[in-house]
Amino acid sequence: MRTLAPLGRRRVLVSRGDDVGAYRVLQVADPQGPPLPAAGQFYMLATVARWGGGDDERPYLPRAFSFLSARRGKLSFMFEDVGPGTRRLAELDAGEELWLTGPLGAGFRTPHDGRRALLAGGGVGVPPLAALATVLSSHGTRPTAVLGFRDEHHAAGAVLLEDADATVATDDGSVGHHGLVTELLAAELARDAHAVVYSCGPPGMLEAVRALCAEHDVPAQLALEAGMACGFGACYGCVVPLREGGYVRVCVDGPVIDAARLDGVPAH
Amino acid sequence: MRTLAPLGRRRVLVSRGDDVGAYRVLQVADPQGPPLPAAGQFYMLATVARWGGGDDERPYLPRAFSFLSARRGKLSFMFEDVGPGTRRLAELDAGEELWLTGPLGAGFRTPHDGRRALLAGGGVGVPPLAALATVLSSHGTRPTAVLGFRDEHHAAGAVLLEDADATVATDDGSVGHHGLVTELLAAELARDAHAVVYSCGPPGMLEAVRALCAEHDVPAQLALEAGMACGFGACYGCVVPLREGGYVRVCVDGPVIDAARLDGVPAH
Amino acid sequence: MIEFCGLQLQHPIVNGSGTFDAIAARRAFGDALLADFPFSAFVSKTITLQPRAGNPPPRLWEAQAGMINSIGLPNRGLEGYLEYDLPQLAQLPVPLITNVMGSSEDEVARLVEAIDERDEVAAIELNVSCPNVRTGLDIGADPRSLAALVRAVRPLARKPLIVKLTPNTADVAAVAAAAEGEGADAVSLINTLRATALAPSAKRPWLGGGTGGLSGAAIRNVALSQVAAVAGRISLPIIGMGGIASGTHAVDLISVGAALVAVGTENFRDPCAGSRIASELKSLQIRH
Amino acid sequence: MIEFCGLQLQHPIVNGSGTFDAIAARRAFGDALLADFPFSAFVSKTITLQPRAGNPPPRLWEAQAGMINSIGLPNRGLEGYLEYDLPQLAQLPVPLITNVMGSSEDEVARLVEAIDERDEVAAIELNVSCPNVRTGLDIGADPRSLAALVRAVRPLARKPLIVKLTPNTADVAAVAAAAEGEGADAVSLINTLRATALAPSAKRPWLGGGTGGLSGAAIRNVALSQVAAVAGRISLPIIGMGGIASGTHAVDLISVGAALVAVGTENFRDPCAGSRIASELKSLQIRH
Ligand SMILES: Cc1cc2nc3c(=O)[nH]c(=O)nc-3n(C[C@H](O)[C@H](O)[C@H](O)COP(=O)(O)OP(=O)(O)OC[C@H]3O[C@@H](n4cnc5c(N)ncnc54)[C@H](O)[C@@H]3O)c2cc1C
Ligand SMILES: Cc1cc2nc3c(=O)[nH]c(=O)nc-3n(C[C@H](O)[C@H](O)[C@H](O)COP(=O)(O)OP(=O)(O)OC[C@H]3O[C@@H](n4cnc5c(N)ncnc54)[C@H](O)[C@@H]3O)c2cc1C
Ligand SMILES: Cc1cc2nc3c(=O)[nH]c(=O)nc-3n(C[C@H](O)[C@H](O)[C@H](O)COP(=O)(O)O)c2cc1C
Ligand SMILES: Cc1cc2nc3c(=O)[nH]c(=O)nc-3n(C[C@H](O)[C@H](O)[C@H](O)COP(=O)(O)O)c2cc1C
Ligand code: FES
Ligand code: FES
Repeated sequence: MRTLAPLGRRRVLVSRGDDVGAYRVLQVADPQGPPLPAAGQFYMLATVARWGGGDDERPYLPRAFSFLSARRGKLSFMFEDVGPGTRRLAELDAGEELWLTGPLGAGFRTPHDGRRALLAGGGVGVPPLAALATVLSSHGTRPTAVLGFRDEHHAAGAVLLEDADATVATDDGSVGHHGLVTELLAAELARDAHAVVYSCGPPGMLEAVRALCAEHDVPAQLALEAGMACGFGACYGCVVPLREGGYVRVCVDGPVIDAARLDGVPAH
Repeated sequence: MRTLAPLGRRRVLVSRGDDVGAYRVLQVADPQGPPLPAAGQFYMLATVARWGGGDDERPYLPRAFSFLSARRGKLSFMFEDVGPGTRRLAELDAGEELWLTGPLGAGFRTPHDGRRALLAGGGVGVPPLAALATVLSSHGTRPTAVLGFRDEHHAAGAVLLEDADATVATDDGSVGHHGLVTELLAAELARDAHAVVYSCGPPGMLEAVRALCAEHDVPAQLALEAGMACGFGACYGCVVPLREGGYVRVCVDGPVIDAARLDGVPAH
Repeated sequence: MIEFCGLQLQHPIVNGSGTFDAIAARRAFGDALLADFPFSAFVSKTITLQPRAGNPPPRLWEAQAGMINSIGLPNRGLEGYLEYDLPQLAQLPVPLITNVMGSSEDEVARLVEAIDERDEVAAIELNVSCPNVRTGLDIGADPRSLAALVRAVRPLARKPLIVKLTPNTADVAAVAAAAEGEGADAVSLINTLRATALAPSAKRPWLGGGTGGLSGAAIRNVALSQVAAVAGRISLPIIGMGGIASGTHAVDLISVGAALVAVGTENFRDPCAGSRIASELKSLQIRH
Repeated sequence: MIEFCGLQLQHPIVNGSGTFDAIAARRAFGDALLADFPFSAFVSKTITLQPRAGNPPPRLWEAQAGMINSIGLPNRGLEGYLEYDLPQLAQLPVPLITNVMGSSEDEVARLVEAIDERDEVAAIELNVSCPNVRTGLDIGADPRSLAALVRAVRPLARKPLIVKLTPNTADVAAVAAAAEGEGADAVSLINTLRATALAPSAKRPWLGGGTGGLSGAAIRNVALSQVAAVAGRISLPIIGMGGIASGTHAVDLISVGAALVAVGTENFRDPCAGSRIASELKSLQIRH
């Protein structure tokens, strides 16, 4: 699923910024963008003012973010401060400006042949799953989701998955299931394996999901991450190795990739 | 006149920021600095957060600023936004942090042999003259000053020269004398040439002051500017050519230089 | 319209090889890309005789005001290029320059001959930042080995031949003079500066390819210096590049001797950097 | 304590030649400088046989995450150095390394001989980023001319001889190997990258000296790459430098093979960068 992006980057206004647990959620007005980006697509973001001058004089390149929701000309994004780019973005508030390019890449394909959608993810992997849940719910089936977080503070991010029935696991047991999200996913698959799994999360989690699905012979679509410079296929920087040999660019051939095409999810 | 600087840069807090006409005045708390920097000395400043990432990814190096006043552990500085460094500094408000090194360089020497002090300057040349006026007033003689500015908005900066009797000239005649500060200075010298002139201002003005004083055979001390990387003699970048040949470093041998040592004030 | 090696171009801004994939960009942006193409000529990624998968990831490192890449020249190889890429690139509204690289004279000759035959291609750019298997140095690092290469392949091309110099040399002007002496029609520079990055905590190389090349703002003043040095030595037209991100930067490069200006890394920050810089340049040139 | 060419040093952080003037810094900071000297050894500015006034201003340009300088090696000349500077530098609490440069073998020989005689000096650093009058290239750009120079002057020095390589070369490792082959005791790198800046509106060179050298953060990953290349080729100790501004950067350079790390441009931003980096380095090394 791929919605075309308007050519080039555009200057957009942040319309609000909220803290949700450990995460920052930004809403931006994108009147020139397409109304319906496909769930799993992403945008490249950079601030207009002061992009640079952070840790070690970075950031320099724009950063990739999946959209969380797209409604009435407003996009929202969710992220955690993990480095100079996300730190700068996390400072933003209503009225400040961003450079935005997108929607980019190929999103999720919705289930066919009667399989139910199982969403599995966690951390900053929530946005593409939330966007997918919105699509599925609007088609009449509210999906089931299993989400993993580090702790209660992070698990607060689960509320952003509005359109799914979500069960939460935390590493420290401070809320929900004490353990891994794959344990919840395994339970769901044990209950009914006629499913297609949609997943986004940190590489270790994605790899565990991939391995579990492979074991149960359940198809899975993984929304991958990779270091990116451009987001539109220009730099060939964002590749992952395929099972069949060679590489694909996550930004144009993904970020959503069929798990069956991978031997494993690379650590970065 | 040279007050030693504590070794190294120190982290200081901005205690207030005010707009005065076209200028920004910052007050910083400098409890570890010497209480009495010499008028005409300067400090190297950089912000702790986000020094970099401005126009063309600058600023990178710290910037030199003469102090305007030094009282009870508080320093004040005055500047105009002319590029990425001053732009970043102009954004600062109370509570933000600076890296500060200084006081650096050699300041003004006060008059001897009964000459009266005549202060001539303008624009961001006000600070060292203001600091000198404070010293002279505390010694019992409130000096005379002539100040040139572009227009009324800039001429508002004249109030910062609290401890002198100042006459103002503007380029556009919007306030004070319509014309050059050297015209006011020539009038003062015509009235009484047994004087020593202290000057700081843009290179063109300094050069005009130098030439006028040379013509009237009046000694002058010029507070020069030069592009600086370090401010403490390390880089050899900030030189001006001497009449006798060779160069001196403005940061350690100046910024105050006897006009007699120069053939002219370089344009940058 | 400006003229460059017989090509008529709308403006002086082209792309740096390997920094814009017009085929992928069309997948992302659709045919709007053709209607508003950012460059006045399109330079292809480097094509080699055999297909290459490129280096293992990670391939990118963000540096101070720049980036380091270790992409490893992935491409479909000559045949794949002619069959899959060329028909699509031929649809672009601007002249096409094909960039080629080989690890021996013979390889380069075969590439140049095959590309020269194709009407879709307006000019050939020869990437000589490729290590000489014997010395380990870039072929383009040494005036004599570059001269030998250009001498060997020059007669094989009727189309304009542009030599893309390597900056990792002691005397780029001498290398440019060697290219001129053997009949090159133009030179382009600078390519990326050799650079290394280490993984943040483990102290091993971050890039899958080991070392990489630095590009972007950080190298702008090095580019200015090398372009000026080459322009002072040869009279061929020069495509200047390295850290160009604005019309002002383009004016600077042109003022030291570049005929065309190529935009590389800035495309990643702004997909329409080419058209933006062309229009900034135009208004600066009108003002003066 | 660490050992470097027979010198006992408190920590591995020294200064880059020409980036810290201990005499001027003492005028600014007083004797506190001696009590808390930032470096474990002090490297002098480059000394030439004759006094030099240096280049006309402007001498500085602020670049992207770095700066370009065109200082032009102002110094009092050998005699002035011995007479005026050396007695003051001898008061520093750390070993003194004197950096020298000459435009001919004979000049270098006279400098090395005279410096070698002085007990105040612990080691000699030879700056070979000086243009060869015949070729215009840096003497240190070519392995053979460097080998000849080191061969000629090596016997004249009983003190450790450090060769400061130029980065403006195709193959810095080959040049380092030439220095090793002729008996140098250590090499240091990288010096600044050749770069040019244009005056903001007038399109002529900004720097009074025409071109200059790029230093600071922008060159850090180039330094990492060159130091790694040299360390892979020779077994002499290496003083690594280029854009070092933190303990992490120092760890990186050490991990690719530097024995000592020199701080240059960062001294301008933080006069005590040397001690800060030394202590950051220490805590990083303890943690691992
Ligand atoms: C398609 C896609 C969608 C994404 N969606 C989201 C999202 O919705 N929400 C979200 O929070 N994140 C998302 N990300 C991840 C996000 O893009 C990164 O977290 C962001 O780029 C980090 O930038 P930073 O500057 O904050 O940190 P950086 O320091 O740039 O990145 C952190 C990681 O990059 C590596 N790194 C460190 N230094 C460097 C360097 N100098 N150069 C290169 N790599 C380095 C290290 O592995 C480090 O852990 C997405 C990524 C992709 C590709
Ligand atoms: C001793 C001393 C005392 C000073 N006191 C004061 C004071 O009290 N108040 C005050 O406002 N200012 C003062 N200055 C001047 C102040 O330091 C400069 O205005 C400041 O450095 C400008 O920095 P910027 O980043 O804002 O602008 P920049 O762009 O760095 O500087 C503006 C000027 O520098 C040149 N320039 C432009 N680009 C570059 C570049 N890339 N590299 C190098 N030069 C460039 C141009 O000539 C330009 O006009 C003083 C300077 C000195 C030396
Ligand atoms: C990701 C990337 C890939 C590149 N690939 C090629 C290539 O295939 N062939 C080539 O000749 N140059 C290649 N280059 C070099 C650029 O064409 C250009 O010379 C260099 O990046 C300097 O320009 P810039 O600073 O504007 O990016 C590449 C550069 C980058 C950043
Ligand atoms: C202002 C300045 C002056 C320098 N002078 C000399 C010099 O006299 N001799 C020398 O060998 N290197 C000189 N260098 C080079 C530095 O010693 C160092 O090699 C280079 O700056 C890279 O390190 P950095 O990025 O930490 O500055 C100078 C560098 C600068 C910035
Ligand atoms: S991020 Fe540039 S090709 Fe994918
Ligand atoms: S500013 Fe560095 S020597 Fe004066």
